[in-house]
Order: sequence, then C-alpha cells, then structure tokens
Amino acid sequence: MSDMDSFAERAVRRVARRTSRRSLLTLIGGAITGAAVIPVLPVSRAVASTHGGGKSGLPPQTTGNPQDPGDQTQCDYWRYCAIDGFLCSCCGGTASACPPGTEMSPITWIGTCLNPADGRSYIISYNDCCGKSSCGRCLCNRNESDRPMVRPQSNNDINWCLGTESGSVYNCSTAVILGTALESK
Amino acid sequence: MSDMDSFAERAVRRVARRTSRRSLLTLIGGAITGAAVIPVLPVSRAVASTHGGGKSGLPPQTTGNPQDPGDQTQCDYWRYCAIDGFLCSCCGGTASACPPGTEMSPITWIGTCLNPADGRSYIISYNDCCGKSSCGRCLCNRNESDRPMVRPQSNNDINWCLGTESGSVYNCSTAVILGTALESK
Amino acid sequence: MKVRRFLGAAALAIVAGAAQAASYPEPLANEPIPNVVELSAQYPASWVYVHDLHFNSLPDGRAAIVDVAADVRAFKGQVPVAQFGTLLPSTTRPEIYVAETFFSRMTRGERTDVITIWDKATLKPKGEIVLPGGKRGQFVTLRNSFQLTNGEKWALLFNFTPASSVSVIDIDARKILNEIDLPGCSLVYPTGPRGFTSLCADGTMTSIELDTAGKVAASSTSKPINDIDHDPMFMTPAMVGKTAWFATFKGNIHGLDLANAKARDLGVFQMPKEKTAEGEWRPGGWQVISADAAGRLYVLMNPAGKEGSHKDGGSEVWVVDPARKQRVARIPLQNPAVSVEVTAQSAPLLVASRSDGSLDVYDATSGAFQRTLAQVVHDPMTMTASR
Amino acid sequence: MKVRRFLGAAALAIVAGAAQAASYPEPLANEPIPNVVELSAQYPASWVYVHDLHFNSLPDGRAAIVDVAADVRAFKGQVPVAQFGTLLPSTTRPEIYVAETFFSRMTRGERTDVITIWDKATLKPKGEIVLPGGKRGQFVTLRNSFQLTNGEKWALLFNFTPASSVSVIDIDARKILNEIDLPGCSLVYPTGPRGFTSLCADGTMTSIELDTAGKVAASSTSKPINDIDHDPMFMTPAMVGKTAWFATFKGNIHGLDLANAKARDLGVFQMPKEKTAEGEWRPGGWQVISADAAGRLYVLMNPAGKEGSHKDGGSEVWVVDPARKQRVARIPLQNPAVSVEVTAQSAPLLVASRSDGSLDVYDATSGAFQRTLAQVVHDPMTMTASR
Repeated sequence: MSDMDSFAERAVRRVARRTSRRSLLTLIGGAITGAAVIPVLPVSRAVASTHGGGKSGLPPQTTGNPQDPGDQTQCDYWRYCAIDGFLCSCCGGTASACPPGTEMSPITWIGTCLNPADGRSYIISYNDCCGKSSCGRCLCNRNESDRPMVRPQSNNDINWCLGTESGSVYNCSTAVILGTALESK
Repeated sequence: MSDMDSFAERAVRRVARRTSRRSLLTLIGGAITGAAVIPVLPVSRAVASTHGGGKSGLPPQTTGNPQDPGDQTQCDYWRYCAIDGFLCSCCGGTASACPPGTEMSPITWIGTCLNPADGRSYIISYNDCCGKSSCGRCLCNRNESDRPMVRPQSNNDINWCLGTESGSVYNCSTAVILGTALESK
Repeated sequence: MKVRRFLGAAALAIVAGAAQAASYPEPLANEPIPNVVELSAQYPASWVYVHDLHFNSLPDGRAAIVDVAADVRAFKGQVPVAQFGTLLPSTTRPEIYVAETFFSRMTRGERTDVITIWDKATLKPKGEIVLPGGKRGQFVTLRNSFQLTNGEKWALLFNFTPASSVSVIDIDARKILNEIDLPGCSLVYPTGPRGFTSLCADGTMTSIELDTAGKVAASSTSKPINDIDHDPMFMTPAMVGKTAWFATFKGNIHGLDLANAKARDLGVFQMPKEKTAEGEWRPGGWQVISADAAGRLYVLMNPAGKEGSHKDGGSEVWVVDPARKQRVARIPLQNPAVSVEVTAQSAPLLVASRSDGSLDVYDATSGAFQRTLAQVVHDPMTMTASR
Repeated sequence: MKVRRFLGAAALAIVAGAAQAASYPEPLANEPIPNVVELSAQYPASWVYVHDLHFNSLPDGRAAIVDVAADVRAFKGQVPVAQFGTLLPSTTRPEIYVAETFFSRMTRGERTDVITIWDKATLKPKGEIVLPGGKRGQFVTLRNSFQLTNGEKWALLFNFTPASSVSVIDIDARKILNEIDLPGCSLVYPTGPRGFTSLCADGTMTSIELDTAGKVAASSTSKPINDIDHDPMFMTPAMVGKTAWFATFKGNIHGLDLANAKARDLGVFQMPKEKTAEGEWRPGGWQVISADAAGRLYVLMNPAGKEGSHKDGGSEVWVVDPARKQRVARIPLQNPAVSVEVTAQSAPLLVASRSDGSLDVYDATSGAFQRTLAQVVHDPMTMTASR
C-alpha cells in the first residue's frame, strides 16, 4: 500500500507544482467533458463490433431511480463513459459492486461522466474486480478523457488489479460514483 | 509408458478372450463403416454451428495427390470422420503433423474412414498435439464409430495429451494414416 | 487506503461548485469502495451450475452460477474449473468441490491436480486437497467423473492415465483414503450408502462397497448390460432418487438401481421409434437426459439420428414416465440444444443449453418457452441444477 | 512406444484383406508418429508476430506467427504470452523473448513473473529468467514495455506497481543487472548504444544512459514535449532506423531522435486536417503507426475523430513521408482495422488487423488489397513484423 500512497501523493505533488487547481482536477478526473453516448467501432480491450459498444443481449437492468437512468448492462449507460472491460452488472455484480468471490481493486483510473437526468457531471471510479478470470459478458470500451499509459491514472488500458491481494487476474469493471465534478457542460 | 502398454495389452487380452477377430478389429478401429460426409449440428468439443463442421474460412489446403482428395482445413475432409478438436492443418501443422513446439501424443483414439478416391477404408489415428493452449482455429467434431468414455480407445472426448512429457494441455488434433482396414463398404 | 481518502477528499472539494439541476436538488450519493456481492449459503432450486469447457482456452475452464427463473440479474457468479475439470456441489453443506489441474507455467511445466473447496456464499476458496501422481482423468466434462458418497463426507474421483482407478477422498480430513484400480472401467456412480459402481469396456458394471476406512469391503461384477458396439449408454444418467436412468444411442432407456451396495440392472425399455426424412429420432447432445422431482425423464432428441449422430445436439425434448415406460410429452425447442437439465422445483424448469453459450428455459410441465439467458458461458457442455 | 507398435501390427494385419480400387493399385502410405513441424531459425521478412490479448481469457494470451505473403499455410505456429505479456523477437539471434506472468493456481495463488526464451526454429522454450517482486507492468499490450539494448544482449522491462521502474536484464547471463526507479515515467524506448528513454506524466522525457554493468551512467530530462491534455502521443512509435515517429491523438506526427545517449526532440508536423460529417480524420486504433524500410509512415485513420475516439480503429491508412512532411497516399481499407504493421520487405506489405482477429493484407506501395487471413487470433492488438 505504501507504493500506492506514494504514487498518488507523488503524482499530486509533481503536478501541483506547475499546474492550477483546475488542471489538478483535470488530472484527477480526466478532462471534464460531458459524456454523450457515441456509437463507436470499439477497439482496445473492447475489441470489436461483436463486443464493446454492441448490444449486450441482456434484459434491461435499471436502478429504478429516475435520477440514475439507463440500462446498466449496456455500454451506453451514462456512468460507463470511460470504462474498458466486462461490465460487472452482467457478471454477478452491479454497476458499483464486484461479483461474488472477486476483490475490488483499491486504486484505479477515474473518469468524469455527465448524468443526463440531473445534468451533473460525476467523478466515476472504474474499479476492476479481480481474482477470477475474464467474465466474458458485456465487453465495453469508451474512452472519454482516457489518456495513454504515460498518464496511468487517466488510462483505462492498465490492469488495475495490480493493487489487490488476490493477484492480478482481471474479471470485470465497475463504475462507482465518487462525487460530483466541478463543472458540467 | 508401462501404464500405456498395460492399457493396450489388457484391453486386447480382455476382449480377445470373448470376441472373434472381426470384433477385435472393431474394438481397435471402431466400427468399420464407410465415412460419408454428413452435415451435422456439431456438439461436444466442436460446440456449434459457429465451429465444428462449419466452413473454416481458410483457402483450400490440398495434398496435390488425387488419391488423397479434399481440403485439409475443412471438417468434411475424409480423414476427419471421427476427429474432435482443432484441425492441426490450420494451426501450423498438417493433417498428419503437429505444429512447431507441440508434442504429438503417443497414444490416442482411432477411427476408420473411407477414402472416396480409392474406395479403401483407412485406420486413422487422431493424435493430439500437446503442450500449448487451444489453437482456436478450425474446430471440428465428427463421431463416426465414436463410443462413450466406457470404451476409451474409441472415444474422442478424452484429452489424449495425457501420454506426453510436456503436460496435458491440448493444442490441436491430427489424422494420421496407420494403414488400411480389413473391409470397406 | 490513503489513496481512496485522497480521491474522496478531492471529490468533496468539487461537489461545492457543481451545477444543480432543478428537478434533482441533491446529487446521487457517493458509493462505497470496496463493495463485493455475496450470495446466500443455500441456493434456491432455480439455480443451475453451467460448466464452461471453454474450448478456446481449455486451461481456463469455469462454471457460471445462474438463476434460470430470473429475467434480470440471472448471472450470479463464476467458479474456476481449470483444464477439463469437474464441478460438484454439495447438497448438504454450503460448499462446491472442483477437481481440476494446474501447470506451473499455465500451459506447461509441473502439473498439480487438486480438489478446490469453494464457499457457496462468498465464492472464495476455503481449502484444497492436492492429488499426487497427475492421474485425474481429463475429458469433455462428465459429472460422473467426480461424485460424493458416505453421506457426502467422501468424494470419489475417477483417474485415467490411461490406467483407470478411483480415488476415495475424505473431505473433512482433506485427505485421500484410498485409490482403487479398476482396469477397463470408467467413471463413478455412487451406490449404496458407501460405495460406487463403474461401467466397464466389456459391457459389464463393477460395484465396489467401501468400509468405514475407505477400503474395498466387497466388489462384484455384473454380466454385460451395456451393448457398447450397437447401442451404448450415454455416460451421464438422470437420477431419480437412487435410480440412474441412462439414455442409449438408439433411444432406449436403461435403469440401474443404485440404492444398495451392489447395483441392480432394471433393464431397458424403448422410447417410440420414429423414422424421419434424415434418419430417425435418437438422443443427441452431450448431457442428453435429466429428471424432475416427480421422476419424469427429459431426453434431448435429434431427428437425424444415425451412427455418429450422438453428439449432434437435439431439437426436441421427449418427456418419459419410466414407471409407465411411456413417452408422455414432446417439447419442441426454440433452438438446437447441446445439453438439458431440469430443476428440482415443484414446478420444474427445463434448461436447454445452446452452442453459443446461451440457455433457453422452458416450463418443464407445459413445455412453454419462458426466456433466453444470453451467452452465459462459451461452451455449455454440462449443467447441474442446485439441490 | 509399445502401444504404437501394437497398433502398427494390427494395421498391417488388416492391410492384407483391403479392397483394392482399380485406379489406385496401392493404398496411401502409412505416416510416421510422432511428427512435428519445425520452422527455419531465420524468419522471412513477410512473417509477422500477431499478439492475441485474448480478452476472454487474459491469463491465456498468446501470439500467432503468420506469413502474411502466403495464401495457404499462412499460420506458422503459436507462442504463449500469458497474462498481459509482451513478446519481443530478437533480430540477431534465433530467439523470441516473452515477458509474462503466471499464478500457481492459474487465476489466483502465488505470482511468478518471468522472461521466457523461445527457440524460433522449434518454438520450444530454451530457458527462463524469473523476475522477483511481482512488478511487471500489466496493460493492453504495448511493444515498448519490453525492448532490447546493448546490441540486443540486454532486455529492458517496464515495471508498474503503480510505482514505475525499468529492469535491465542480461539475456546471456540470465540475470537482472539493475532496476531503475522512474517515478511518473512510462515505457522504454531504446536510446543510443546502451540506454533508453521513457515518457513522463508531466510531458517530459527522461533519457537514461547505462554503463557496461547496467548502472545509470547519466540521465537527463527534457522540457515538456508531449501535450498529454490536448494532443497526446500514442505510446507505440514507428521506428525508422533510430528515429521514433509517434502519431498524436489529433493527427500530428512527432519525431524523436534516439540515436545518441540523450533523446533529441525533432518536433511535430501536421498531417492534413480534414473535417468530415462525423468529426475529422484522426489516428484511431491501438497500434496506429508503422514504417516501411524506405522510411515512409503508415497511419491508421478514423473519419469520426473527436475526444475519446482514439481507440475506435480506422478505415483508411494515410501514407506519410516524414522527410517531406507530406501525406503521399491514402489507402482505403476493405474493413475497419484495430492496428497496422508494415513488413520490412523491399516490396512492403501493409497488415491491418480486424476486431474479429482476421488480418487484411495490402501491397503497401500501391495500396492494392491482396488477401484476408481469417481469424488468426482472437484479439489482435499488437503486431510485430519479422526483421
């Protein structure tokens, strides 16, 4: 855990030295942009027309809360604006909980997604669920404000299971609300 | 290796005690039947319409020998009448050779397939290639004279990599000519 | 956990300036990290273990646990079942046993066979029993390679090297009690209070009675009962109490009474013989027979039956009453199926697995189609309903 | 081997009575067992390593070796590349290096990171170097996580825990010479005769010169060269000699001269900016840039470019002459592509990988489509042409 602490602290100190508070938030949350639902040719982890961004083929899973609208089994659900991987909602977990028997990674990448119902932008933490092999359902890749490996904390290509006790095998990804962001479009 | 020897010898002795020579050959080679090419709903290892028995999508690989006709990347090639697995022809090997870096299993199941060119039935040994993970190309399952696990030497569901030095991980299956069979239809 | 606090603090700072939408004065609440779902220790009877052979990565097999009565959130979780492994749920304890094989370098290197014990509620491993000798039989999953006996306190594991043997394992003591050589015989069918039967390559069956230490107390071999050349029994029977009902390649139903120490042959009865344009109706698929709690049998049938068609899947399920030796219903399937399983509910569900890994679920009583659970696994060869 | 002789004898006995077809008096010859294909130790320039991330089983990644100039028997063999591993072919020895990770129970248990050394001719492992500490960086494959330096006698491996460091490994001695902490910097770009450059989160780059023992002889950090917020460089450059050409998200080409111990920024030039109905043409995909032996660059382009589109793949390849800083051709692709790679042949081939694992091959000079190699792998993120 000391590695992780120093990673975060170093990243903050390093950047704080030469950036404004606005840029710091950008670094933490990724570029603060609204998250329109864009049909894509999905690549990366989400390799393909057959997978990421396609229809999951599952019946809708909604929260029932009109302020949190959409189907959590679909790649176009608002929280998934920077997700990369199998949706835990399809794997025995939920949009914010890991499937039984997996371990939620303590650190991960974060994005900022616009909630179309309340018009707020939320900081979303894409914690990986770890310790079982690839779930195999609902592969989804969206890259709003994703940045390359050069900036790990904004990169969704990393196997963030590296921080877990149960080893680094990746099962699925969650999209957990950490708070609202400063601005929204 | 002594286990394998005793397996084969025991099987022969056991059966020889109460069967005619004709039945013995049946036991060794499976039921001696002609191998018509039958379109199937493939199951088992060859799970599915998307896989076993479907078109490989590869360009034809022929031997150039008119006595050995057909496309060795297709499930309907005459030698594959009782094969179950990925075709080594599509995986860096040939119909009778393993891909580089794999090990050919010394024992396996055998079938009897009719060569449509010369009208002979051949004893085909379906040696598995072992020591690398599933090839993933040209899955094919045909079950002429296949018998359940109760008769292992006629069963194509077994991972025959059990006899190798490099461990029991399965890569693909060959179809090696061991000789001609007694009868053909 | 400093990292999380750091992120949390940053998020709080941001909240202050957030734009407020008139209709929702409060933003959505922050959510906890970590957060992992747990299951109940006792699974409902509508849950089914769907084994995924995972042909594109055989070392990485697994099983999905699925509520086949649910339209939403049907997928409950996964348990690894590595390298032609076999999954075996306890019916009396909150445990799942998995017999599987690992290599030190995943596809090569040193082999280790183990029985892993999983907790049903947490789906975390509780322990493992290492099995020496690299003997565990590896083949397309058959439930009867790994079974329980002695009030579910012992496991029976079939070994194949290709020499055949059965290991007797004390689950509580986490130790192997015995290994019984069974030349020419295959698989384990629990028999009597403490013992098993195996089916043999010469058509006979051998019953082994075990003593309290796991040693062979008695053994007996039947006369040939299985016509392997002409009409072999599929290896996985439907269990009705202690009676095992096997389908045969040509559409007969063959019963074995396994209630007592020595298996008793109940003989064969025919399902209707019906010719079709492509051949005749025969059982076809991988796990072709299952039973409901009332003792009715469900047999997956292929209309193009002939030599070599026995793994081609099926397009109908025939419902058979073994007491009356009669077919009582036909259920046409929405899609061709690989395997079938029936739940133990009082209103049973029929589950038909498809080659694309989806499950079609039917009301077993009426035959009415209920739902499809899409792409639950990759290669759904074997299913086991919760009991 | 007695078994084989036994089967052979049986087969011979049967031959005697075989029916003879008039047109073929002799039956087909018996074939030898075992029989395993070998490759040449030096691969032709038309061979390409296609890394398969294998998203449906990440622990079971692998690479296919493919002759992209061949219509038949294009698939040469496979090398395992486990768990977000990276493959690195030597250009001077008949060896392939793979940095990868295993677990004692495949998906859990004790972690072991290794570099496995494969023989190009036999595709068998020749040795391995165990890497302590469980540090190897794991992410969707990037070639620049694992590179060679010092005349290919040393390997450089990027670690990420999330603390960043680079291990210097002597391949001959099979040992780790050094581990260099590089806080905030990522990946390795071999630089000068013995050293490397890393790209850093603040937009700078750091060059490390190594001494003959693998220790840091000198290090230097540039001013910011990478506008990560607004127009970041993709992480995988095309190499033309010792010059690395990077594409940026918005379609600029950024050169770094890595010939000497300290990397030198060659600055940026623009590809044509062209608006479309869906946005603008931008690089898109995973490995979006490659070079031919003449130094022309090939960039995979997406017509719907905007923030977040950078991994969406591409439908054209733009050919760019970096000397003239001009686009010299556009190659419309038959199918959307994930990644591109160009062979080092004098008549180069352009390989475009598709999301279904197929490869489309084009004449890189004319842009003419040549062939599709169907479903070579599952998830073809990274390709490396033989050199």
